[in-house]
Amino acid sequence: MFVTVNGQKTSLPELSTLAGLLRQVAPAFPFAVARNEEVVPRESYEQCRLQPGDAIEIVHPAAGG
Amino acid sequence: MFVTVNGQKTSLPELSTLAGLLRQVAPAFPFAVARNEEVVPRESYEQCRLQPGDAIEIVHPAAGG
Amino acid sequence: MFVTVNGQKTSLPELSTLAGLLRQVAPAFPFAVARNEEVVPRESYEQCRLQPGDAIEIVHPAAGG
Amino acid sequence: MFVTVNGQKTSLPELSTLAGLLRQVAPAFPFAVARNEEVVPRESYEQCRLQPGDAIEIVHPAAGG
Amino acid sequence: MGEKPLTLYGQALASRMLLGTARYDSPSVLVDAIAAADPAMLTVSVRRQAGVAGRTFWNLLRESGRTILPNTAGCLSAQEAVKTACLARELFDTKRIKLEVIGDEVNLQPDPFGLVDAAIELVRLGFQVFPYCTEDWVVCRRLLDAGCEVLMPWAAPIGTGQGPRNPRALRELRDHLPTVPMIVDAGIGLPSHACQVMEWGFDGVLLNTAVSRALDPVKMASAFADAIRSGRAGFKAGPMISQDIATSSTPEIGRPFTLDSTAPAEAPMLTSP
Amino acid sequence: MGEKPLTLYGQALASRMLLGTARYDSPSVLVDAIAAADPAMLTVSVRRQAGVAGRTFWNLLRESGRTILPNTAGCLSAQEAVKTACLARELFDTKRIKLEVIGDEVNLQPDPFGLVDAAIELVRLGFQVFPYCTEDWVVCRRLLDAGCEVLMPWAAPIGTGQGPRNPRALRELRDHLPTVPMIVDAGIGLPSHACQVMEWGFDGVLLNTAVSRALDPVKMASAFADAIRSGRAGFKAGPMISQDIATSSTPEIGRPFTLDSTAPAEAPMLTSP
Amino acid sequence: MGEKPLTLYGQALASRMLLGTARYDSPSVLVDAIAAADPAMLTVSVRRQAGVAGRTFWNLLRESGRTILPNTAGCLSAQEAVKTACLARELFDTKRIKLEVIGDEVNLQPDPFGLVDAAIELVRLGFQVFPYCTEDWVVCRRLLDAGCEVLMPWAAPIGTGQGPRNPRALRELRDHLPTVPMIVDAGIGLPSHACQVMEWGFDGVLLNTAVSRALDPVKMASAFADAIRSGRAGFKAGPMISQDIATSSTPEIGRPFTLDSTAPAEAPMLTSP
Amino acid sequence: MGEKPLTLYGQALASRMLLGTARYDSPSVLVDAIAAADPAMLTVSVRRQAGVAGRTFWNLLRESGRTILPNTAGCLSAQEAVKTACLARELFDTKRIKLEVIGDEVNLQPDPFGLVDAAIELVRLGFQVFPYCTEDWVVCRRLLDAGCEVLMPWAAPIGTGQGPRNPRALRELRDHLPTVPMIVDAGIGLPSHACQVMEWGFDGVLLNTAVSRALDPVKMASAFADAIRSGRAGFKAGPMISQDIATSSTPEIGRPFTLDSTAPAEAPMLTSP
Repeated sequence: MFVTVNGQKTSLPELSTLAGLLRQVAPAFPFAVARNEEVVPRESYEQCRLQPGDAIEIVHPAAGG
Repeated sequence: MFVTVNGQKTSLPELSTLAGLLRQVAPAFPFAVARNEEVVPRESYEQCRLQPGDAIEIVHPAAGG
Repeated sequence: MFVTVNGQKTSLPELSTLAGLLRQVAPAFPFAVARNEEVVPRESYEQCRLQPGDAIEIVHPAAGG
Repeated sequence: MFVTVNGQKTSLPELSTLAGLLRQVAPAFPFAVARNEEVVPRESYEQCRLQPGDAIEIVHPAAGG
Repeated sequence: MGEKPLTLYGQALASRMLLGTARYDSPSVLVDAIAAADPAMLTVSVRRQAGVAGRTFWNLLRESGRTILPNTAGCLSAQEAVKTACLARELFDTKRIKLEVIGDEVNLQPDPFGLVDAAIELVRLGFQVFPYCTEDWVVCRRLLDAGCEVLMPWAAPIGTGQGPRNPRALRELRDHLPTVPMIVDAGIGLPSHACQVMEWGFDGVLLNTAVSRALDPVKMASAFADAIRSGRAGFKAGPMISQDIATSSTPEIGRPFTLDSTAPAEAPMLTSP
Repeated sequence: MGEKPLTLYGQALASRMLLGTARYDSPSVLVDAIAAADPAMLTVSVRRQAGVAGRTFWNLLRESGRTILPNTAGCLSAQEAVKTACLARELFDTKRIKLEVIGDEVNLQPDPFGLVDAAIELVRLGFQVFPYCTEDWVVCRRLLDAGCEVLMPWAAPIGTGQGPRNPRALRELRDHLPTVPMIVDAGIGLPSHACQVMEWGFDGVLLNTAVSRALDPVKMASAFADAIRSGRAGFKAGPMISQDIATSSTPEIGRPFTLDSTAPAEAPMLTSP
Repeated sequence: MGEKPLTLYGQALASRMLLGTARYDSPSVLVDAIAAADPAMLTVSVRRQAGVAGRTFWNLLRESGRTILPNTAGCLSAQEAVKTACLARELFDTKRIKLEVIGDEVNLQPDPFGLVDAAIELVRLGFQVFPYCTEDWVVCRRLLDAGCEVLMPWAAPIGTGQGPRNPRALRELRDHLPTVPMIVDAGIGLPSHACQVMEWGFDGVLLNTAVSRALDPVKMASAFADAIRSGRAGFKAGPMISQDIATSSTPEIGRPFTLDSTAPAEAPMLTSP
Repeated sequence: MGEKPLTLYGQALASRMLLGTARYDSPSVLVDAIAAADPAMLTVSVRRQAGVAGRTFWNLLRESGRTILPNTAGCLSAQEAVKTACLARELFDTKRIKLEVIGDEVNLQPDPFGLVDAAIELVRLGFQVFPYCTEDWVVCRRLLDAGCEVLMPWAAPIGTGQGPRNPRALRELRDHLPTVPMIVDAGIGLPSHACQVMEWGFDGVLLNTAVSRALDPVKMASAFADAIRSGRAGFKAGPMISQDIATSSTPEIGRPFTLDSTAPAEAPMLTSP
């Protein structure tokens, strides 16, 4: 199936969990994740079932004024 | 019955119309009238039946910045 | 003989008067003249004997702030 | 005889020296002295003969901006 | 003046001054000040008691022959401003309203929130809204989106006469929305203030206290008329750009007594470089 | 204008603007600018080469019918200024001289020392001296003691158009010598600058670059004429004093829809407090 | 410093400077600038790509040991700001958020409407909101009513370094809400700007561009630290009131060579009146 | 501070503040203020009556261990200033003199003429002259030609605390003579004033009233010490140039929730553009 990660189309095996996606993308630590604009707490990565077309945001600390 | 005119309690005969009130108060020309915060067009003074407790505003042109 | 007119070396017959010089140079009207930094009034052009090396200034009205 | 000290008339025995005056006035230390607007160096207090009418200034350190 | 007049809501105005009618020492002073100022509009308010006694305020206004712009001065909410505007429309028989929603009774600044709400409602009710606003771009954008065709940003708090106290921001507002008519309203105290904002490209100035509280309001009114005309002309005439380095206006070439013999002895020379 | 005219050295002047004749794009632009500005005086200089070719500068000046004020622009010493003044008197047949002794060729500021020396000498020689000076009280005092009957302090360096950049000091000079005629000369760039110094009580303004280097010098000339008249009227009309606290111009009493029932139902009330 | 520290949302801060971490030429320059500035907080943002390569930005932040204040910079709506704040809370494990809702992409001013909406929502969600706002009293009042315990008014548009360009209004905001902690955020370019706002009684300053874009950011960071401390001390020390008239500091009495014989010949006198 | 110290007449100074000793409420306040300010020099005057009673002023000065700079405050002529300087040299055993020749007893401005005459004479007599002057380039040039190795231009009239009221001219003086040590003396009222002039490149500041007339002179003294150090560092650190257009400090790229898919999914990116 397809989801978008940070605006980029990304293919995933069916029935993937967010944890599965994260293992595949392996973003640098630390990061935070939102699914369809809702923050997914770290503890819930495993149980968070992804659906086709989900919009995943993975963000990291960045410089800011 | 009683209505308020510009915030002042004023007694009126029952079944008075706005025109009646105006004849009684005789405000200087020109003026505009609101009843319960709704403007009453000049043409409607005669048909405008007043109810007890109505809030009547009579305003005139005044200096302004 | 030589005099300078507005900083320019100019040759003149001996015993020239300022009037003579002015007839030779024919500056546009109106003008004022100084000889060796002294103003020569119009009336004195004729009697003003020039000496070699005299510094003559001829000035005209010009724009100014 | 009379001299002025800081603008004040002060009487002195004849043939006084500046040192004599200073012993009489006993200004607080430190001070500097001028006689008739001329600074008198410390070393010269003894030899400095005062004349009637001399203007003596005795100044001290004071606050300043 | 040869240039096309200021047009607000389709009405071409004869001058770029709008004059307030409050705080004059007498009706006759007001009448003379109006004549001297020759304003395009007079601002008025609606109050429970009649305007000026004797020669009523109304006759004075009508005889002035000026366009009347009622205000909602003193209103502290959008609702109050809308109700007041409706009364004003009935009273003065005009769709024009100078919309004021006061956000704070100390600095009398516009309430950005109430102002926009009121503007939306009043435009819906068919009013031509002249909003007294701040130099805040977002507030101004919303007022335009609401249907206002003019903005009336303040120079300084009402009645302080401080003149444009946030000049860079006010100029940036002017330049940011070049096609939107803008009248500076509130805080102008001196003719030079009015002249200055006109030089920045503002389309007009609304004055009251600066005229009515001058010792000689009539003379001050004509001074402001001149100042506004002057600032407008200054703006249109393409003023010189301020320089850091001095430049002599009088030409240097040909100064007498100099050794500079470059200048040809007598050839007439064009002086202005 | 109803008030007594500005009088310098016994000569009553028809206006409070003095206009420079340098840096115009053509003689005709200068002529039109003069007509639009309607100045009391035109400033000129003396140079080795003739002024404007064709219709000579001289005819232009005479036809203008204005009082001519020659300057000693560019002179770097008292001696040079005195010699130049004498030439100017002979050439223009006038005792008036705008005395300039330049102290620095970068900022073109007056040389306080040379200026005072030249003023003393020129007054001795019977000149009516118009000294271009700074806002320094001591220099100004010496110029007055030398016999100058007018002071011409700068607003900013010549040709920069920065306007009055030391406002407090310039105002203090004006207030310090209330009876001395003072013309602001140099550094004015915009009509509002001229209007502002007139509001401070200065007696006139001398302009050149601000008019000649505008895109439309003729329109700018008339803008300055309005601005100077406006500033003068503003000064005479007793302007309001700038306030820290806002004050509503529109009266609060009798606002509709308020519970403030103090206002008598219908008794006509004087609104302007 | 002997006085009680600035406390925001119950947390006492060791200094009154907040430092931005953007636009430094390298991570090491940022680290040194942080050490020199000794700020109470570092502001950061959340972005899709990792911060600084190599030594990650995260380690740098943790090693700094400073309180982290994530921002919602770049958000153009309340919704976007709220979502970004939630991500920031998850990422940085902090309830603090520097709330920015940008109203215009040219002058980057706060959007008063979106800002208040976002503040209400974020306070509801348990955030400690540090709102980047304007000097508008009405907007500030609404932010306080929404539950914000600090205001962060701008001195000038972000990154312009113009310093406080609306000084009277900014001071009036400060004095209008004396008990509300206020940090000036945006537009400070020089140490003297920071010193000045602290003298007006502001509680702190948030800087970024002024340090990161200096030629020597580390030296500039320490300059700002000194300036903020100095301005705070200046505010607390009860500065002299600016006078119109000059007053000599050195006493006049007892000047030598004067005829003023009032001074007793030798009596020691207290000089400082 | 790592940079070479300010050197005046060959003497390297430990700090860039010079402190006046007048108008303190008591000797102990003065002593504490000196400790807090840590000035390079203390200015004093010579008066007929002794300084402070009890612990004499002299002991206080000596115990401070600071370089003493006597002044000729109050002198109205070159002669008086020279005579006073000679007394001061005898009394304080120093060649240093802060030369003041007052040109007007209302605004206490320097007398350009007397100042230059006195400077010439004092240099001839071997003094190291610290001239209190104006920002007039010609006066300053003459003081340098007379042999002064430092200039002490005023920010504003003595004791007014107005701060630099002719900023452009003061900066132009600084830039015009880049190698000449310049100390701003007179008119500084707030730490931010001192910080500002140091940012312009002035070499030091002389303060008196701003410290002595503060409610807490000791705290104010340390505030000024910080401000001067901060301004100096700000000047050396190459501050950002003030911009007209806003620029976000936080990078735009990679904002979450945007459709901007340019950012590669996970490639770490350098944030600072």
